[in-house]
Amino acid sequence: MPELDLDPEAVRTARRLAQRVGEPIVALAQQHTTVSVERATLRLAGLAGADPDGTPWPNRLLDTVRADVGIEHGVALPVWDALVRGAAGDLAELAAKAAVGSVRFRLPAGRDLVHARSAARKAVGAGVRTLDARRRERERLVKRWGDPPQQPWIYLIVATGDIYEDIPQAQAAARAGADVIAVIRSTGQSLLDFVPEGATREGYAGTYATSENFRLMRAALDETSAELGRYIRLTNYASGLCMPEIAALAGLQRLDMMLNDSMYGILFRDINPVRTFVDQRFSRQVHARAGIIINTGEDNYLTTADAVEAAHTVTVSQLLNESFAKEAGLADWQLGLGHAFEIDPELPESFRLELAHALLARQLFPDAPLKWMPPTRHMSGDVFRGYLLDGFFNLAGTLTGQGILLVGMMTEAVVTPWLSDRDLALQNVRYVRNACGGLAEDFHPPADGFIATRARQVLAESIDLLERILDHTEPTYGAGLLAAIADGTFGLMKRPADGGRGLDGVVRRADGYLNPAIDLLEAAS
Amino acid sequence: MPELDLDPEAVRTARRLAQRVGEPIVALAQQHTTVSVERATLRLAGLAGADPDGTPWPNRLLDTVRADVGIEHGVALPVWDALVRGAAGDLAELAAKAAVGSVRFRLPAGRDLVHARSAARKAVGAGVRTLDARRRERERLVKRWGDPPQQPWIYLIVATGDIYEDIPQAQAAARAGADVIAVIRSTGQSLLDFVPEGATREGYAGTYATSENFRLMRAALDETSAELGRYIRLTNYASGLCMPEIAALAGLQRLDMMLNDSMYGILFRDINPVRTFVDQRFSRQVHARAGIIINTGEDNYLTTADAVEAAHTVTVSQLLNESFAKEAGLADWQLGLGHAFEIDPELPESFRLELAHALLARQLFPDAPLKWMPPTRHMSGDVFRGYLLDGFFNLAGTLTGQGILLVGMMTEAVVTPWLSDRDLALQNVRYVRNACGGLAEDFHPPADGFIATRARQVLAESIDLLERILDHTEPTYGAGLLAAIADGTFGLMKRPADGGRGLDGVVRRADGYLNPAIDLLEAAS
Amino acid sequence: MTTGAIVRPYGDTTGDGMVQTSFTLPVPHGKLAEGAALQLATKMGLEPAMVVHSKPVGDGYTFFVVYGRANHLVDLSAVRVVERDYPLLAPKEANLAIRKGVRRRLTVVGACIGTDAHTVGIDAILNIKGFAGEKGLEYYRELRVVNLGAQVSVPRLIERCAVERADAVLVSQVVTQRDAHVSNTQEMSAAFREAFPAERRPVLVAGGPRFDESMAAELGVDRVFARGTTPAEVASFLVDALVTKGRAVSAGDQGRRSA
Amino acid sequence: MTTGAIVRPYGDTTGDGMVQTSFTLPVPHGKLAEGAALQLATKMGLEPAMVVHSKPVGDGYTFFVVYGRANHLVDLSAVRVVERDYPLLAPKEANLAIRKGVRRRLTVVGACIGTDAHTVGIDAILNIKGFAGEKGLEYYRELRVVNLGAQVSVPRLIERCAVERADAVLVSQVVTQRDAHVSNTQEMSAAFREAFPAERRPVLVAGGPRFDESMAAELGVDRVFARGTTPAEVASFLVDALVTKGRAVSAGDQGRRSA
Ligand code: B12
Ligand code: B12
Ligand SMILES: Cc1ncc(COP(=O)(O)O)c(C=O)c1O
Ligand SMILES: Cc1ncc(COP(=O)(O)O)c(C=O)c1O
Repeated sequence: MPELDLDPEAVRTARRLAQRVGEPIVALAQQHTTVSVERATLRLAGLAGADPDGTPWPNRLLDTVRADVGIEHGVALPVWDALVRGAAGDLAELAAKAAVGSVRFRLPAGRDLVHARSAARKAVGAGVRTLDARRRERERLVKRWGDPPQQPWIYLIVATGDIYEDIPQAQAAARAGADVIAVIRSTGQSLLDFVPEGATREGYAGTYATSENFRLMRAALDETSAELGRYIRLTNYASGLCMPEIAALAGLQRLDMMLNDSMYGILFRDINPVRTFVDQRFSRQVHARAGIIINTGEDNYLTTADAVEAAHTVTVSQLLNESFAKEAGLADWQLGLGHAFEIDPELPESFRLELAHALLARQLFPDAPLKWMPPTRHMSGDVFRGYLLDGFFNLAGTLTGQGILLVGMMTEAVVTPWLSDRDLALQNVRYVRNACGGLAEDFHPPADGFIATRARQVLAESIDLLERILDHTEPTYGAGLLAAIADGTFGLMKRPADGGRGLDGVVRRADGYLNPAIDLLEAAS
Repeated sequence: MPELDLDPEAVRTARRLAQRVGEPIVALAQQHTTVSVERATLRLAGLAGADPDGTPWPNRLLDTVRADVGIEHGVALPVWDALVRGAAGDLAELAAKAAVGSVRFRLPAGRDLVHARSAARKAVGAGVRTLDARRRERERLVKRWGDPPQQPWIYLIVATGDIYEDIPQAQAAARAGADVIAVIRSTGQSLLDFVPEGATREGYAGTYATSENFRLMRAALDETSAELGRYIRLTNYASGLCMPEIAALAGLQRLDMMLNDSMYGILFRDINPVRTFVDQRFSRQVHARAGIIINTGEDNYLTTADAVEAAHTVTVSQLLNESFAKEAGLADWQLGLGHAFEIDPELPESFRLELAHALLARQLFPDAPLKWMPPTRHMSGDVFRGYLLDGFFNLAGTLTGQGILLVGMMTEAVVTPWLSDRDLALQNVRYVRNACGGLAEDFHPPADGFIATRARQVLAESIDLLERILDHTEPTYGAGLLAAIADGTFGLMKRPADGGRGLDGVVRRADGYLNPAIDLLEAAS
Repeated sequence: MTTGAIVRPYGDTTGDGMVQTSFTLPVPHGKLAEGAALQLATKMGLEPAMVVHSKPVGDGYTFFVVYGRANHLVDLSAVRVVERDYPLLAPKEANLAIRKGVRRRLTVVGACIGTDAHTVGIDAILNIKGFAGEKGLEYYRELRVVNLGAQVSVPRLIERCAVERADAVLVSQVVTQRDAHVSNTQEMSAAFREAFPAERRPVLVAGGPRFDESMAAELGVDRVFARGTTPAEVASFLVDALVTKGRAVSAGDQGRRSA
Repeated sequence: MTTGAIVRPYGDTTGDGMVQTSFTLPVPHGKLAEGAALQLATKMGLEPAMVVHSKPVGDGYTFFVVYGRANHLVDLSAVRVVERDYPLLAPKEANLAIRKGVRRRLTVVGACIGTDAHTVGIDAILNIKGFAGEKGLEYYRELRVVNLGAQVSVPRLIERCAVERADAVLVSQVVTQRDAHVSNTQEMSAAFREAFPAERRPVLVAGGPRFDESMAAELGVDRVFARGTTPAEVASFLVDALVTKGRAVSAGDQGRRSA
């Protein structure tokens, strides 16, 4: 890889600042829980399914517990206390009974607390062991079928809204060269405070993330992996109001990558910032344990802000995502930090600016896979021009050693991808990879040249921004980052810490709060 | 520009060998004349128009002269002798009378010869002075309207077959960014032993090259140049059986570039090799005088031979074209030496091989503009893929400093270019030029790397081939090159020196051969 | 109808009728598939048609590129265009018209409804920053803009419109899969008709890149804006509908209205 | 007709009918032009159609990209395909069949006729080097190949065929502007019919990338080969026509024939 002449001291400073910015947020996450964290704990303990109206049992159970005793001590103690007491034979029965009002919950104390705690630990521990088993299974299958033979890995989206149309399309994409399949979610799912159940066929512009859809797709891709002799990875979204639960389901169904950003929900879904940070930490602990690679969402900033002016906000977000991820136990190889080819193609030297930004990310995070996103906002109905832009995006990915290449579609500005769009897109990737595979050998941006200068500038602006974030004070939570978010620092969106969706699902932990999942996940890391 | 580590001694050797290969061919050209050279002389002296059947007067006149006295002494002496004798008031009248058999020609001697010679010189000299005037006019207009602001110049083809459709399309192309317009010729014109007359509307896959079509298009482009404040150059083909005449017409009508290759007619139109070399020398002398840039046709080899295997034949042909061109008086800035992006895109590292070949040409001919031709044979009906390939072709052109970029069309394998194809193609060029204009700064193929190694290999193979050509003996003409051509050395076509079309129009010059045009053109250089 | 009103597609010669098309058929690659592609092209009116590219994609599907001569004539005199039927005003002119016409600020409520979260388009119309070099509606002194953002449900939108006494409602719809934009907009307009008596219903405007501007009636809204709309167009329309055509109640009569 | 015989274009869902198209109309960029594009799309059977891109090109022209749902059904049972109706032979088998069937070498004359100079296609069929990994007809011991090259006029072709006693004539046509390939081939076949009595006329084969294989009758030739033809297909056809179907005179009868 070409080397940018970055000052190692500046790099260290940037990382140190990001950690300082993150610290109060981590503390905040440690002081709170959310309905979704608690439901995820129930799911790890094996609670699944939904009532006849489609409301998942974890929601029914949690709501009853909350009504009875609150969740500031965690859902585990009241739930396993009830089970220990013999209120029901298992979690599912307990949920059903709770739903009809035939169980009342209490906060156990003394020996009851000890019993409840140990029962909870056992039950949740089984779920964590399933995460471990799934991870080992993946490792075994990757060994058997093999990793993609090349870098970057080829990441393709399916988005029909119908899992049964998604499956053959995903298999076709894999046969045509995709290494990673992402099933895009239906619009609106991120604002649901529950995870739908079962196989689904009616999403809008995407398919619902459900445990059953995960299972069906993973099974289909296992089949195709065997056929191709290459392990095809499956991606979904641990994002939105149910981030922790979806993370848990992903781990249980052996998904391989999850979109999981520390601020996306805040900025793009107007989800409450505290809710997001709490959920995020839990979900990342799960991902860490499950051996899942996370993909962060910096690319999204560039769909609303200008990709040159806001380049440093991408870098800052990557540094923050890294710092939060490390704290939650994720290893470098699990950090698919996001960035994107979103500079206005009319801008002079736009391609070289892209190279500068991509190399900066590559050099700042040498051991992270990096997720390289294609042009979207400057794509138009001119599909020919779009196909060309995607080719230069592919070239930038090859030249700068990106780890995961999200394949761009010529119909980006028109429709969710067609079967043929995906095939054409893969053909584009193949051409570039094959024709220019070794071009990095000839790519040497001079230390005082346009590219290196631009990279240094973005790094300097990032340090500057991190310092400004630290300077922010915020009345309620006292954290610089929350105040900065409230200010519109990222993606131009203003999101105050006490606004947004899902705030009513955030609860400050009481003394004696127990969450066996968190305990187990933290013990490991 | 990136520097390849070429051995300067190897470069000198290659050039010296090319000159040695060329020497006997130049001698051959000096020993012969052709019907077309003689007709071109008449045209320079002002003879134009056609008889009622469409046969041009230069042909009618020449044929009568040839029937009466042969042309081994040149057409000038018998013709101006007749005029001096008062057989007709001017050339046109003479041609008309000759056609009806009312003039008989003779070879003048003594004082008659002196008078005829001086009359011929005067008449042809007027034509040469028109060439000079046209050249000065061009220089003036370029000064007034300006050269393209960037390199490479953008070269676009129009090919409707109808000059009146060509004109608006050419103007539209210029407005959309073309710097050079080439009017492609109708199939079959190269085998006509006469130049058609007048404005024409019924070519196949191209429009006839006629003096009037030249004039109409040049006038239209002058209009557009004024409108755009940029001098738009006009290109046609001095190629085929009438190469010398078309060169003369181009000079008289202020065309700016001409396709003019030393071997294209031999290899691709089965025109007799001697005819071609004789015609070629004369046409290049005209181009030199008229300030016309020639474009050679090495790209064509790669449409029949493999672009990797035959890469060195391109280099050899460039060296030969250069050597013939210099001998004919052309300056470096007039040498648009051809090469092309024709490597199979499925070949690993195909793009880097293209870069190697393009850089080799760039470095061997640092002061020549170089004409960079787009992919054609590997284009298919997949117009999306075609658009992408053209983008990488454009990138290679930008990275390696090509002088004239012939814009590729996504419909290459489908139809002659549509209006929209040209517009899309220019958009492609603009994107690449704008987004990657300065990328050469970052492009540094290492001296021991893939690109430099490949370039050195092609140069070595070229030297080898030139040596093998010199080793060839050829019974009739004794020239190595003719024998090599007969052998299928270039483009895999075998063309013996005594075969091919137009041989009957070749005549060995007699002692006392006179051609005032050649005398004047050679005196200058 | 003038003769110039009839045109045909143009490849490289007037009247040649040439068009390009591409599509996938659920037929395995081969001669049958090519024949099927030709049949489709013929049904589309391409004659002659050339299958210039065919490639297997997925399992049992084939992708085609087809070129051909469309035998249809395009009758320009029969083209129905939603032309701007109101004057285009600069911000100053719009402000003046409102001040003179209704003597109060007009309230505009904007939102992305349904589950759509694409706010860039509506923000381009509303935010000061604007679009294509034009300032957005927030820049107009006589317009009060309430931007509710993304994923706003219809009931919530109606509630806020009532509270804010909206004169106009601007909704954006970008996602079109399964015609979501059409059904969401229809649902919205029906709910407004139900919630407000006709004379008090705010002017309803829908916008988004894949709308057809002639769909207003079908969608139940007063106006539709599509790809490339600029803020001034929208402001001018609002002035025309609310001031010139008198849909908005002027300041003097406001008491009656709010009664 | 089975129900499976009806298919529709496939975007991302079975039956969605989606297709892409692009074309230029000689109408200046603007709403009228977009309306005209929609009208054309509708006439092509795209409903609904979306003009997703429009751009002025040249003076008074607009280029469009349109996506839409084609309302046509493709009936696979009605597709007419020119299937290979003769066995595909390896060179050895072809040689054997000729040796056995006519006891002499067959003479094949090839040319690009008219002003067409694209020889790569016919060379791919004739030259030893061949195409797509298959050797060309020159490699077949029992075929005598006379390749006349490019730009051969019809009279010259006929003359050479007579001299060489051609059993088959292979002509290539690549340039198609103004349907040159069609008229040149028709001219050629008509001339052969005039020059040779029916029983002595060589088998006529036309080939080139833009031919439609079902056009043989219209062109007056015995067979048409298009895009991607391989030498073995041609050799096999020749064996079928000349040997199996007995068009060629066998060695014993040659005297009579040349009489
Ligand atoms: C930016 C973007 C996003 C951003 C949005 C950020 C934000 N805050 O808005 C992010 C990354 C969050 C995003 C997410 C998704 N997106 Co998105 N996104 C885009 C993208 C790249 C650009 C859209 C845009 O900003 N255009 C610029 C604006 C200025 O143009 P505009 O919207 O057309 O607006 C103009 C006019 O239409 C009009 N207008 C628009 N609205 C209104 C309203 C009124 C009242 C008026 C008067 C005028 C008006 O005026 C504007 C100015 O001229 C497009 C692809 C593309 N290049 O078009 C995809 C696209 C729109 N997204 C798409 C999808 C599917 C999604 C997701 C659903 C994917 C998923 N399953 O995860 C998600 C979820 C979002 C959700 N719940 O809705 C699809 C929609 C497909 C379809 N036709 O149904 C597209 C086309 C991409 C694709 N090909 O798949 N996306
Ligand atoms: C190579 C080439 C040339 C070379 C030709 C070299 C040569 N010795 O053949 C050169 C550079 C000389 C050339 C020149 C021109 N060319 Co040219 N050329 C091409 C190109 C790039 C490739 C053609 C090719 O070789 N294909 C490969 C062969 C193997 O495929 P094929 O011909 O289809 O043959 C296969 C089948 O069709 C079939 N087949 C073909 N013939 C026959 C015959 C028989 C009997 C059988 C059984 C089968 C058969 O079998 C073959 C193997 O499968 C095409 C563009 C493209 N990518 O297709 C343009 C193209 C064909 N050329 C074109 C034009 C216009 C010209 C010129 C007329 C331009 C000009 N005005 O100067 C000139 C003049 C040539 C002339 N007088 O005919 C146009 C034709 C447009 C049209 N449809 O009318 C094309 C499509 C480019 C374009 N878009 O403008 N060209
Ligand atoms: C990090 C991240 N999360 C989530 C999403 C998906 O959006 P939603 O949460 O609306 O499904 C995206 C979209 O690309 C994303 O980048
Ligand atoms: C050098 C040269 N001459 C001539 C031509 C044109 O061919 P023709 O002579 O048949 O018009 C070409 C074609 O590209 C060429 O490259």
